[in-house]
Amino acid sequence: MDYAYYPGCSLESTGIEFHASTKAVAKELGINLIEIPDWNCCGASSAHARGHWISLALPARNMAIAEAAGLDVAIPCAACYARSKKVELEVTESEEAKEKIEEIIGRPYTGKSKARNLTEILHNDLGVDAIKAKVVKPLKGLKVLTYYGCLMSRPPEIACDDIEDPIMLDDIMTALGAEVLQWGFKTECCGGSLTACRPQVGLDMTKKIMDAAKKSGADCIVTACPMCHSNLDMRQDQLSKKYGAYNIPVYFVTEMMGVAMGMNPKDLCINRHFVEAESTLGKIGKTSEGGEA
Amino acid sequence: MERVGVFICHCGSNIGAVVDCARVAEAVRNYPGVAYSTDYKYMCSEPGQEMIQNAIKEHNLNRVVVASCSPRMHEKTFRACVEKVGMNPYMFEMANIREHCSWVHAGKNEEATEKAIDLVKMAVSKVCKNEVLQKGHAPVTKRALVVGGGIAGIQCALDIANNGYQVDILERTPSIGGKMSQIDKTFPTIDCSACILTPKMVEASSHPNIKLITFAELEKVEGYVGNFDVTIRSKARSVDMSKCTGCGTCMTKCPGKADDEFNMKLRKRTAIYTPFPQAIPNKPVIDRESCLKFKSRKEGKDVCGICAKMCPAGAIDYEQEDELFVEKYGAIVMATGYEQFDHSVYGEYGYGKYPDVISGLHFERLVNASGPTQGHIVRPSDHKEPKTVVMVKCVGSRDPEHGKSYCSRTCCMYTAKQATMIRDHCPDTKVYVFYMDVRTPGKLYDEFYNRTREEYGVDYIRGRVSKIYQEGEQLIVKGEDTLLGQQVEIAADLVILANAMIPNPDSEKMAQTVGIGYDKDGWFTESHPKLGPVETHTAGVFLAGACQGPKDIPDSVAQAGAAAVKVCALLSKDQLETEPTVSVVDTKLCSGCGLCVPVCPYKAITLETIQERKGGKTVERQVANVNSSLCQGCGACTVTCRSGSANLKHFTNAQILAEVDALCQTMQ
Amino acid sequence: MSNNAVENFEPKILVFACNWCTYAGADLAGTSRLQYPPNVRVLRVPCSCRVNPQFVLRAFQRGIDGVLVAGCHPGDCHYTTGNYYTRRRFLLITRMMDYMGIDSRRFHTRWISGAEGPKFQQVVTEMINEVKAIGPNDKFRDDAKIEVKAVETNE
Amino acid sequence: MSNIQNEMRAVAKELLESGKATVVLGWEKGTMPYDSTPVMIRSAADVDKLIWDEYCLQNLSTYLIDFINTEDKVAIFAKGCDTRAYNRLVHDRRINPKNSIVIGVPCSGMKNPKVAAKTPEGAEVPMANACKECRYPNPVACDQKIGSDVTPWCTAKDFSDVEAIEAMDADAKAAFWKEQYSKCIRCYACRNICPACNCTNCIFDQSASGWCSKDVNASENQFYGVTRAFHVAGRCIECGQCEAVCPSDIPIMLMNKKFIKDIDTLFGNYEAGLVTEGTTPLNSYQVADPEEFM
Amino acid sequence: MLLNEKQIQNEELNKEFLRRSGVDVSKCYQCGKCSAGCPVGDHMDIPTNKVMRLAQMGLIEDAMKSSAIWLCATCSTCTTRCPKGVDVARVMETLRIMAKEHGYVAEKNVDKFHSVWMTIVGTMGRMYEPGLIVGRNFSTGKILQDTQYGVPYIAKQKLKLVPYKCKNMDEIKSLIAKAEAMDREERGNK
Repeated sequence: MDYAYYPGCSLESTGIEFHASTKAVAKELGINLIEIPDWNCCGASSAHARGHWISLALPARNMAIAEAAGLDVAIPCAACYARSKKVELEVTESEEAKEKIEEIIGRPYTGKSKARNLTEILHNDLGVDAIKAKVVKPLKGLKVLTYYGCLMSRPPEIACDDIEDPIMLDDIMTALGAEVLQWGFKTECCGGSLTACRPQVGLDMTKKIMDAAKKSGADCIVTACPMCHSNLDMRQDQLSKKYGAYNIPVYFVTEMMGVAMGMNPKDLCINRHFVEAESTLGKIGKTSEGGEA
Repeated sequence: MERVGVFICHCGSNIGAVVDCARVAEAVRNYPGVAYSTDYKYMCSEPGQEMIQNAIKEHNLNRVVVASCSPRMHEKTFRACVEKVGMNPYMFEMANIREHCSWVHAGKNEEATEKAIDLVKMAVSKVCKNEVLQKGHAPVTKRALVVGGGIAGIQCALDIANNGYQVDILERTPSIGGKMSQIDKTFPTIDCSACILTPKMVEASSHPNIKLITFAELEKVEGYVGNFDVTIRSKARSVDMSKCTGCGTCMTKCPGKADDEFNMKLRKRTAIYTPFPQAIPNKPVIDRESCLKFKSRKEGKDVCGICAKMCPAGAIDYEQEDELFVEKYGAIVMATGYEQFDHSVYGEYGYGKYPDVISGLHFERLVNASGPTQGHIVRPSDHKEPKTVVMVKCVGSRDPEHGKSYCSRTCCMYTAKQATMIRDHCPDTKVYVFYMDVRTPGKLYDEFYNRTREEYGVDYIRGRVSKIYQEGEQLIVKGEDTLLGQQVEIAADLVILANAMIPNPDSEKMAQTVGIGYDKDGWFTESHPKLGPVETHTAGVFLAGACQGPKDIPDSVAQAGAAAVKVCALLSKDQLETEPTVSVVDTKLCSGCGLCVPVCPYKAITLETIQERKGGKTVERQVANVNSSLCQGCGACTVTCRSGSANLKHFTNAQILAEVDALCQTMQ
Repeated sequence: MSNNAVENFEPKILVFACNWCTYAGADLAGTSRLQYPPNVRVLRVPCSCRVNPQFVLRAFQRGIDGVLVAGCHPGDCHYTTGNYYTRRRFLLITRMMDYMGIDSRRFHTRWISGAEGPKFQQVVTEMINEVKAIGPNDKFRDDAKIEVKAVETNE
Repeated sequence: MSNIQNEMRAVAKELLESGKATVVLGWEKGTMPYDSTPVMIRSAADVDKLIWDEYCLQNLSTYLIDFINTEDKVAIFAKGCDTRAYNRLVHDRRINPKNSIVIGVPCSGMKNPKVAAKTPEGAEVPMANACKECRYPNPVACDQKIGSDVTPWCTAKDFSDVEAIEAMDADAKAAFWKEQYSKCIRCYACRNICPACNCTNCIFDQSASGWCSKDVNASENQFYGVTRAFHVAGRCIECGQCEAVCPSDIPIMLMNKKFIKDIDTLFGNYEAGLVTEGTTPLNSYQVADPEEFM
Repeated sequence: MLLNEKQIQNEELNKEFLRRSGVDVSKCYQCGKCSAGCPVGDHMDIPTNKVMRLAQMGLIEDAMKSSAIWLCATCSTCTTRCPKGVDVARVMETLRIMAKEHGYVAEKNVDKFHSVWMTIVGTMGRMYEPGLIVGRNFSTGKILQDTQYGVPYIAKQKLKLVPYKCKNMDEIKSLIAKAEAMDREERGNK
């Protein structure tokens, strides 16, 4: 299984764990990720606030490079996925848009090369059974909440899963042996894009989600979006200072897969989280009676 | 030899002020076929009509053209006029020189006069090719079929029966009663639904003119107004109705269990069952899907049979099969009602997965004294009394993206009713209603709504709910109070959705079976939205109740009465007149290709085999045949027919071509 | 001189109107006294599906300047489905007329309901003005008759 | 070819001898090298008359109309287009499938004898126009088949000739058609050969009906041309026999193909003559058909 | 001011808005479901349905002045759940772009954030200051306009000390220039 790989800017910095764990897990599962040479920022967060064509042109270049190589693009980051998918749909649906975009980027891009969310590849292309087959250390006893955020589930034309009740992460986590709890915040926006400029607004949005997580009694949250991850993970100390302790580790789904496949947490960069994330892994395999605090 | 009389009407100054009527009369005087031509102030007046009648006699006219107003106005008048002096009414044509000429060309007298001359020439050319046509007659079967045994069907049948006509009620389920039997109370009077419905059910079942055909389906409808042949499938009841006394013993020990549809699956029922205690006929049926005996038979075994052992009358008959039979009717009333919209399409409301998010009809069963909770309002999940109830209106209604674009008309009122009932039953329970608009156009409806807020203290919040999710034992309802401009979240114990009314899932198929129209949502369409609300485009088929569109009980009952009157008017006739302006096939020309058959909206065309002599021997071949009672005269078949063998009487190819030629000749 | 002829040209336009919608719409235009040029002649048919394309061809052969076929809006047909067949037939015939070189402005199909008196007025007015601008129809015409007319004009 | 010819004779012999067929319709050699004309064989002794060569252009299915009321059991040889014609005729109930046996013959394209007659000796006679665009050289349905299937040389309909006319301006179009139809002598050969023109009584034979005049002039001829094209619209099986037999070389298929093209684009791709029941584009409709008449 | 006068004043803006958004705002029937589900709803100066209402009434200037359009996180919950199929998020986005161009920026910080982001992408080809740290700077240092973004944040070894710069910067710069030109062009004509 060969895919062009577009990590995107976040995975080189704040989402480094996602990058590391994706690469490790892909290797183990026989997914060959070929990083797009000299890729550029997809413009997520800002380009669409500036103009229609700029928001399409930036991701189009990466997609065009992949298309020249004849590969679909695996994109772990939900924001990059949404932006890349948008341009793919735009050129497939409108000949006029295709021509304009090709003119702007100076490369052919016909939409033949598809933008694929990494989670979708894991869930649909590879399949839950194939993942299950690689599990050596089932995540028994771990109560997890799956969190998809907005960019994986909306708008509907972009979504690769059910828009109101997505299940891909649930399926994968169940396959890993974890207990998936249900809550109402799977697709609620965490405000990640607002933390930078309107911190209080972002913080409030994060708080709602973390409050619900706390109430649910889950051990941790599992996500597939680096923006959500950095937001939920990093801002917990701020929340804790203001509103009392939270301390709920937030993992990338690939980190969890790596752990279940018996990899060293450090190789997956689990030691680089803001909320201490290694000790929670200690609950794995223990019966929940002792674990309940 | 055509002898056409032409009469140009001034219509006072309506025509005369613009069109030079005398000139028109003069211009066509020598036109081929014209034997007499004149003009007069008011052709439709008594002296005007006498003038026509006298001219027919004096000048031995055999065709008449009146140039005056629209034929939609006075065609009937003049047809009757010429008929009085023995002329066939179809030997008459009209030229419209008022609506289509003088009124729209004011001040252009010259051109308008020229145009009037053209129009008269066209009419003369046509009338020269008119043929004598006779209205047809068809006998009437003096019996009606009402399809659907809900309140609309029952009321309609009673009204027809009380007028002295036989009527059958065809009901798909084991009992008549319909949705009204599931409802606990009716708005705005809060009287008990069963208490007002049950007497009607009993009356229908005991009426000498009414026959109930329950647990049966409409299979096929053939024939035409006054003479329908309806094939009915009587489903295997597994109970011999003639032997069963309705004692109910059979149901006491039945081990087969199934979801109780009548109680919205809030509890189980036995496999041999009557839908509800007051069912009529109060004789059970065996649900073969859940019956242990029938299930075991599929596996080659044959177990149980307890009900047969219990039955003192020996009425249980496991070997019964569906039966098809054909009945004759003169009229059909469709009263097939509605279904409730399934809210599980809404992911944001939990895809129907939350047990404590229920529909309005669920609530009716919950609050009903003979319902699964003996009338105690409790949550389905844990049977606790809810302390906070949120009601959401317009679920599936007014939602073109995810549901239906229309307003379901009844929800505003039943939501208000249910809110007051909750407050009555559980005075400590807080009730919130999310709404977009409150629509209460009915007698005492708005007063009731206001009481709901003012006296019962129900909080109405204007805004649609965006999301409902489970948090612990409660449901969090996220909405917006658009009047405040603020988001609101309510932790509810029970959420009641006011689901839309939708047509029966097979309404489209049923409409096709009966041959009536239906709209994009599947509701049956009336013949005219204002002036033909209970008729359909198919003569002899009428509509009653919610099968035509969302309706509450009083509206359904009113429409049922209206449909009954139409039925009685039809059945009161011994014979029906049929229009002679129908299609006819010239079998000599017809090749029998059958292309015309599918285009007929009335299924009036069939291929039939005829015998003819050819080359000294008798051969058989197929030709198209138009049933003139079914044909409504649209002419679709005539254009499909390459050889011109299908023709429409009174609008024949030759007539239309003559008009075209007449118009074009004037251009030379 | 020929320019002059076109300027003074008063075309004749034949309207096939279905009894239930367009004919009623034209009646409504009348009762509402909505004025339009007197160049149209309405021929009543029960339904637009009664209009055989051969009628239209015949009119052009005989020298009509324009033809309008008009009926109920799809979905509103008095006979439920008639105008759906009209639509199919005349989508094709419109294109065939164009293919044969008959100016597409001379032949139209329109849906005009019984309530659309103003639309009837508007449609026929526009059509008359268009046909006036392009002059008399000389395509598809029966040659013999054109010649007769030519002789007349020469005189 | 000769292999097929041998097979033809063998099959015909077997059918006639066994009594499975009382008549076999095929082609025989005429006087000129380019004459391969229909032949009706009733005796096994005559099967050697049957030939198969590149001039077996004429469709035999239409002859079955004459047998609809006979006791005969008729076997016919049918090329791809002929089987579509056969289906058309069964669809129109003009022939009786129960008393006919269709022996499918894969075809590599035929030549038009009319063209051959005008071609100087020694020069290559081109493939018939309709055959050049044929997408169904193999029988679409038959009771038995001889020979082996050939690979179709066309996969999509070719409308370039129609598009060329469409691209002309109105005057040029009118002039073109007027010129073409001025040549028409109203011999009705196109109608008589057409498997879709199968009415027992054609309106053009009913002069009293008022539909048409007997006048032969460009206007009446065009009325005939458009009307006939409309009558076969959605039913034409593209055999091109109308054009092939036209003594005046009027490009009749340009009319038929115009309707085919518009039907495809407006109502969805339609292939006539593939089935023997159900509706055709002009006696059916979709509520969602294109709406241009608002 | 009279409503009709105000609408006349807004006529050109309204035309521009309708053209650029491509959204039929007349379909909105003010049910409020967009506002109800908005995760930022609490913080907006006017709720989403009022933005829709302003757009519907052609009062584009008022809509552009709101902070709501800047707080919108583009999560598209509104669009997804709209019963009338109105692309509410697109309305917000169009208003945001127009507000910037017409000089109405109610949320300067949000705007600056986008500007800085675009500047970095325009120079480096990639984001090299994660938005996360920018945010930190806002909340702690609040020195917005400065070149503070360049300060590398090395905690948890999550950042590269030396930022990556795309090799083919000429291509990216030309791409951005062309795209921006096209956006400008669309603004001006049609």
